[in-house]
Amino acid sequence: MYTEKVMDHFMNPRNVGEIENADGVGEVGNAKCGDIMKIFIKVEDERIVDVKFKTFGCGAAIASSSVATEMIKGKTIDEALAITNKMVIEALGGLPDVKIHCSVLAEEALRSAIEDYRKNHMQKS
Amino acid sequence: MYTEKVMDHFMNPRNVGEIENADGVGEVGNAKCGDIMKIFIKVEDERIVDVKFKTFGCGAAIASSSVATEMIKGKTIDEALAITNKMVIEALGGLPDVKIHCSVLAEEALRSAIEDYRKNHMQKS
Amino acid sequence: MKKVYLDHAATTHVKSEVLAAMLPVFGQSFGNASSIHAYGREARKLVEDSRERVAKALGAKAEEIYFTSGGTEADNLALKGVAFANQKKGKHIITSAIEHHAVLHTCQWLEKQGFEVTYLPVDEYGRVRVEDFEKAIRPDTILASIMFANNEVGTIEPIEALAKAAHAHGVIFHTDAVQAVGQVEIDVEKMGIDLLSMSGHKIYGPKGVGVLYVKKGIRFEAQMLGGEHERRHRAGTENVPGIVGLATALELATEQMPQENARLIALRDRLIAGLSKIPYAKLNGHPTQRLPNNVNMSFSFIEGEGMLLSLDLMGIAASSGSACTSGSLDPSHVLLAMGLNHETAHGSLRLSLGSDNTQEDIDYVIDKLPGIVERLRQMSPLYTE
Amino acid sequence: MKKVYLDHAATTHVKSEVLAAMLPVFGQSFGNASSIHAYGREARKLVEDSRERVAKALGAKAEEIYFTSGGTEADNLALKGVAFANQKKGKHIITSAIEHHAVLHTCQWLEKQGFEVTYLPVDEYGRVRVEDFEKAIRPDTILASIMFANNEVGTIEPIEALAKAAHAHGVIFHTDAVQAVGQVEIDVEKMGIDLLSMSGHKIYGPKGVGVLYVKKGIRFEAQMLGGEHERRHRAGTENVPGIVGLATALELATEQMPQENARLIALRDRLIAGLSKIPYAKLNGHPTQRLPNNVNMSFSFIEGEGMLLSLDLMGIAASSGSACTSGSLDPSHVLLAMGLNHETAHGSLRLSLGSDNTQEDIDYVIDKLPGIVERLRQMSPLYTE
Ligand SMILES: Cc1ncc(COP(=O)(O)O)c(C=O)c1O
Ligand SMILES: Cc1ncc(COP(=O)(O)O)c(C=O)c1O
Ligand code: FES
Ligand code: FES
Repeated sequence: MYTEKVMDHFMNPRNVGEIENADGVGEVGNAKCGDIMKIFIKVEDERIVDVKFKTFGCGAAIASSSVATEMIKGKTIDEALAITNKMVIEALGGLPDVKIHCSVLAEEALRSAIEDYRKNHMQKS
Repeated sequence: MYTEKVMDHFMNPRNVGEIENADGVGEVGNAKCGDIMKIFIKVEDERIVDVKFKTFGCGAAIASSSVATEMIKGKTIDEALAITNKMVIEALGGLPDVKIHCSVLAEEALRSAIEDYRKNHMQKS
Repeated sequence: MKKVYLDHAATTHVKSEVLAAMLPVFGQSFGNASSIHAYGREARKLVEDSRERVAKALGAKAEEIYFTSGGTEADNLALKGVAFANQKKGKHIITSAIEHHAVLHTCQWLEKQGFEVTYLPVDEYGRVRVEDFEKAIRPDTILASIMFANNEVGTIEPIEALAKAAHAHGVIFHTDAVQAVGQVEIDVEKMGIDLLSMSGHKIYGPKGVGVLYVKKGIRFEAQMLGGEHERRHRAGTENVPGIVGLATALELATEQMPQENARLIALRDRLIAGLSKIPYAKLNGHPTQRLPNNVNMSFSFIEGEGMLLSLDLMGIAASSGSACTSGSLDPSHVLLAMGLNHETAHGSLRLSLGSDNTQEDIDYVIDKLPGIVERLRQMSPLYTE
Repeated sequence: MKKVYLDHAATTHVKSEVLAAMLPVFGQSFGNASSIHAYGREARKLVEDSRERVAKALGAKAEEIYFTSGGTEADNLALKGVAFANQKKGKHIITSAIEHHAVLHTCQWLEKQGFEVTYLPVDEYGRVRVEDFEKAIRPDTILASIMFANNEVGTIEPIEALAKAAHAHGVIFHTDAVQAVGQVEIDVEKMGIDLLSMSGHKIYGPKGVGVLYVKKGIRFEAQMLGGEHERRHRAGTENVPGIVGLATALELATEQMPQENARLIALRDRLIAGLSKIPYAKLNGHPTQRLPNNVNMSFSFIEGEGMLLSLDLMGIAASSGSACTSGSLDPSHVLLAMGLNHETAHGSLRLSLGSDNTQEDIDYVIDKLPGIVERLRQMSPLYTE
């Protein structure tokens, strides 16, 4: 069902956890299956220096969060915004058709965290 | 499907053939399955001294004709008229439900032969 | 790696005795039961003997047994067959909210054909209340279909009382007994069951064969049209090896039921007790009115698929009411009907025991699951220590 | 006693290679293909590999293959499924008078649901005329169903020409290829077939499993309702061993077809020549456009069942279009449609050859049948020397 990469990220997820005083927090719910994903980012000079996630969802959702956080760590905000769910799927070596929406969840959580950062950031500056 | 008795009468039918100058001939067709049975009787002093049959029909029809002719041979006309398809079935050790009508064919052929005999007889007397 | 199969409610292996009975029917006694030659008569005899054996195990008469391709077809045939044959009397049907999709989707389809269906609620244990059932009966109610035991939570329904209530109002009573057969003593005549569905592959018999029992005198229309098979109520060349396998499996199950149930109940309760020690664990379904082989528990804050994947990596095969593991993405309609919230329904785990499970298997699961749950909770945004 | 099975059109034995492929799926790889654990994934792989193999043998794509419980279900699903899904475009269906009852009775049922059905006549050889077919097409024709080869007389229909005519008018074309598959080369794409039914037990595969091929893009409604199986078009736990068996059998048949057909045709023609020496014998069906395994002859003045019983006593298994051997008591609708009178239709004998038949078998029949026919004629009131 799942590729080896998905199973690796599910069993050994990267960046699990929360960031206290994060610069941006994104939380999205999956309307389709009712699952929840939360991404925390720490930003310095428009660069994501740390990222953590928590996910209530299926194996694909957990793996997608894990791989997505890995992909954006060390990237600039603009680079991170260029990441799509297709890239997440690719990085996982593919997902079953019925699990495509789980990768969308990861993309959305990411964007939502960046938006949150921008909102906070603008208010501060 | 068929009892041993049916198979015996089918393989070794008694009284197959025709009687030239028969006293009575009965021919009936089976409306249900389109089969045909013909019974010939020779009567002396109201007693059936000889009987033959020809049947275009299934194994049950052939066995029914065979057993029915056997049953009436030597009987008086009145005794022969008392014979029903139930008795034919009994004599055969039973018939499958869908084959009950084949025994009815035998009863009918018999009655028809006797009727024919009576008609001829009355005209003569 | 240790392998522990705990998904017997999904399907079972074919027992060696059953396979042994089937084997000669593939290559030697392979005739078409409709043929009149020796091969055909041999096949016919196998089918009719099997029919007798099935009838005996269910307390029915041979001519009340119709072979189908499985539980799904039996349910479809029962509901559509009775509904269409009796629609002049009325067009109202009663069922429950926790039926298998083979019943629910057929009922929904019947609604599109102009029938009205009442979906009865259940209590927190998944039981249909007899009062609710009685209240739902209307003058135009023709058919009620309530499952004998639920496939997810194992709750056994009050079938005798429901059948009695149905009959008091002239309503035909069908029960989907796919999960109950082989685990609960069933006597259709004593219990007043008018129609009953069962399936081969849930009782260590083959897949692709099932049975619909229909009490003599109840009218139902064939759904599969073609030849004159099954007294014109189900066309299609008889699956003779499958039929022989089902009959053998049912006979075996009936024979072994008393000892096997005692054994399963001991294992089941040990598993429930062991897993109940996990924090925020909850047993789903009825504590006592439940199938001997069914354990269904929810573990808050986490989602079922993660548990299944983790268990699978340890050689444990289980199932879940999680949306993420079903094609439809909705979490279990059964758990929701029992009042569980979305998240708890998501975190359900079904472990269904069978003939091959030992106490060692159970202890293995009791040993492994806490760590799995803990790990997933650490990843969950809903969990805060 | 010598045993000669000559009823392969009724059913075939399961070949040992096929059984060997099925065996591990009963006891070991027994998972439910919908489960996500290792057992389930193994079953899913078996099902999907089988789907690929079936698709390849038919010239189709895997996602165009739907597994059913047999040829009857495939026919029911094709006709009802397409009719209901496309009824907004029209309610007229074309079929032939010589279809299997699985098609004919489904068409009759559809007539009761408000569809209109044209039953095309056939010529004396049992062939549908393409001109008749074209003339029957109306603006509201949505579906045509013409069998690939007839099960009684073995006549092969002009499928490519019919499919082409159907498509010229936007009509969906279904063919019941239950008898043709394994004996005639079929490429659904090249031949323009939109839907095709086949069955396992006619090609040395198991009973209780069949296939409906449906060209991508053709809409059809599920008939068996329940779970999400077969891409929501056919509910019911997959019969994994059956599916594996069907795929293996189809692959074998496809591989062996060239040599096996040559062998069968030689035997068939020898049998026809031998039996033609019996007075008042007549070959039914097309002399050349016929299945390699089919011999169907009428012997005037006698009735089929008597022949079957007599042959059976000599160890020869055959079948007949006689009313007396069918549940319905009507003589073969196929022979009547071909213009045979009642009596000749009654006296038909079908001998269908298969992989296990030898020339010795054929010569045995050629030796025995004349005496049987003669004996029955002596008993027949229709026969006068
Ligand atoms: C309660 C219930 N009904 C019906 C079915 C369907 O039976 P089958 O898989 O034989 O089609 C199942 C199992 O899948 C079931 O558990
Ligand atoms: C032409 C044809 N169609 C359909 C069927 C029905 O197939 P099954 O026996 O698999 O239901 C048969 C055989 O019985 C057949 O010969
Ligand atoms: S998150 Fe629910 S299906 Fe993936
Ligand atoms: S005479 Fe035709 S069925 Fe017996």
